[in-house]
Amino acid sequence: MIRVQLEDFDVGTELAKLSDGNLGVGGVCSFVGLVRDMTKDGKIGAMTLEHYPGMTEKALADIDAEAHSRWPLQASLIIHRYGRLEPGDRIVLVAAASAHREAAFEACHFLIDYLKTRAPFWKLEQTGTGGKWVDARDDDDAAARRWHSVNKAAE
Amino acid sequence: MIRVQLEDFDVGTELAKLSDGNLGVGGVCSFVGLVRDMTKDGKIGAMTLEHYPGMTEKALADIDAEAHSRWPLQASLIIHRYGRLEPGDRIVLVAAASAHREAAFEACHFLIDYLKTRAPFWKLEQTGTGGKWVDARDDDDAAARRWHSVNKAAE
Amino acid sequence: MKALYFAWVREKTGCSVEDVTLPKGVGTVAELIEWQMGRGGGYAEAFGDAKSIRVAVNQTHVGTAHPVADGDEVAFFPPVTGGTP
Amino acid sequence: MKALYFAWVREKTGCSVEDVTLPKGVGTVAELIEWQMGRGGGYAEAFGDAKSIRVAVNQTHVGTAHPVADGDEVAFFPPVTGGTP
Repeated sequence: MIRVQLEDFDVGTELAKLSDGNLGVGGVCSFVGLVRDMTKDGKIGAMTLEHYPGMTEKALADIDAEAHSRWPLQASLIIHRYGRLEPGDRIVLVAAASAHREAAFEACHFLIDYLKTRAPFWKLEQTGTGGKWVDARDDDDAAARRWHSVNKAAE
Repeated sequence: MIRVQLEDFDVGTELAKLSDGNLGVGGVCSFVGLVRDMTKDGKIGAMTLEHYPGMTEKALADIDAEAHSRWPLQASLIIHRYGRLEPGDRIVLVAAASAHREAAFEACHFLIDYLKTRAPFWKLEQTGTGGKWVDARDDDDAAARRWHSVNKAAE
Repeated sequence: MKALYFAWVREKTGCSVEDVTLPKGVGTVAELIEWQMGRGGGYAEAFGDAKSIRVAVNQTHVGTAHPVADGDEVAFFPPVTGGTP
Repeated sequence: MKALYFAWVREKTGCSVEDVTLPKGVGTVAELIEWQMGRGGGYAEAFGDAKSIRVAVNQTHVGTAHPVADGDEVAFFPPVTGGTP
């Protein structure tokens, strides 16, 4: 399941939905991304996340489908917010539910790594001196690339 | 933070506590373990988790401290239940909060792998034909061993 | 063809969405970028560092050799920065 | 010495906790296990497959060469199976 929204989300509720009514789920791995008050360029007050409506949903659905093709998942979830966010606010939630924990961990890690290089979101940080578009990080590309050689996890 | 308890826990509340008031947290990785209705030996109705009060808390605190010594964590959490549990019930929650996602993922994975081979819990499954103590799995030992060679994650 | 601009590409061109009639001889993403540079002003600035521009045709990431045609939705934007640390 | 038994070790011995006076010549975990086997009945059965028994002295996992002394808390149990799939 994928969602792109302005509003915050309730992590407990969302994770519970992944296993509700499915007694074959042994584990749910999740990752919540938060706005920090500090980046490598200094303190930030808030940020605005711009995205590409339409393509965002398509890209997230593709990433989600790719995870299901690689690991034996019972359910998965990507929720990504856009708009103005302040330090401490939740940005993103990704989660994967599987019978076994290895698949849940790997798929969840894959979801966030791929999302960072494929989903059309751009961060504008409000610093003391105005707004600054965040540069993409080389290590994010490297993190996503490492999954190219991973075929299918052992259960 | 570690807790050993009979009662269920609220995943959303527990995860929110890990970053509350700490604007340096960029990500929280968590894993929730659930009782399945099926094991390799067949369908189960419920299970009872026995533990060693005193040593359990000590073992979990040691595992938690080890995670903090290996990764730059802002906070971490282990909650493990004992007593009677039914399929679909939550058994365990582990989580790690860090400035960067790699450390959060690796530390969270480490917590659950180590817990499975070091924390004194034993599962008695109620099957159609009575109770059966669950055997330890070789691949759990292997999963824990792999961390012996991991020194400290790149941030 | 519908052209979309995001983040600092949008700020530099001063435009979010526009209808573009593909000029003669422009049949690929690379040729379209070259044409955008030739428009001068904010466009020249936005497309001056072509290596920093990513392109999606009909909402799919593509390389510079990808064809473009009337009726396509072509988006120009910087490398993406969603997610989290 | 205080002896504790868990899971199927507890079920076979029929005992959760007991006070044990260390017999002469028993100074290590290995010697203690051997002595337990010699007690017969459920103890012989529980400790018959010594490879399946794990031991903690004063709430820390130890190997069979570890010393035991009066005043120790010594726990016997199967390999642990907490957590989740």
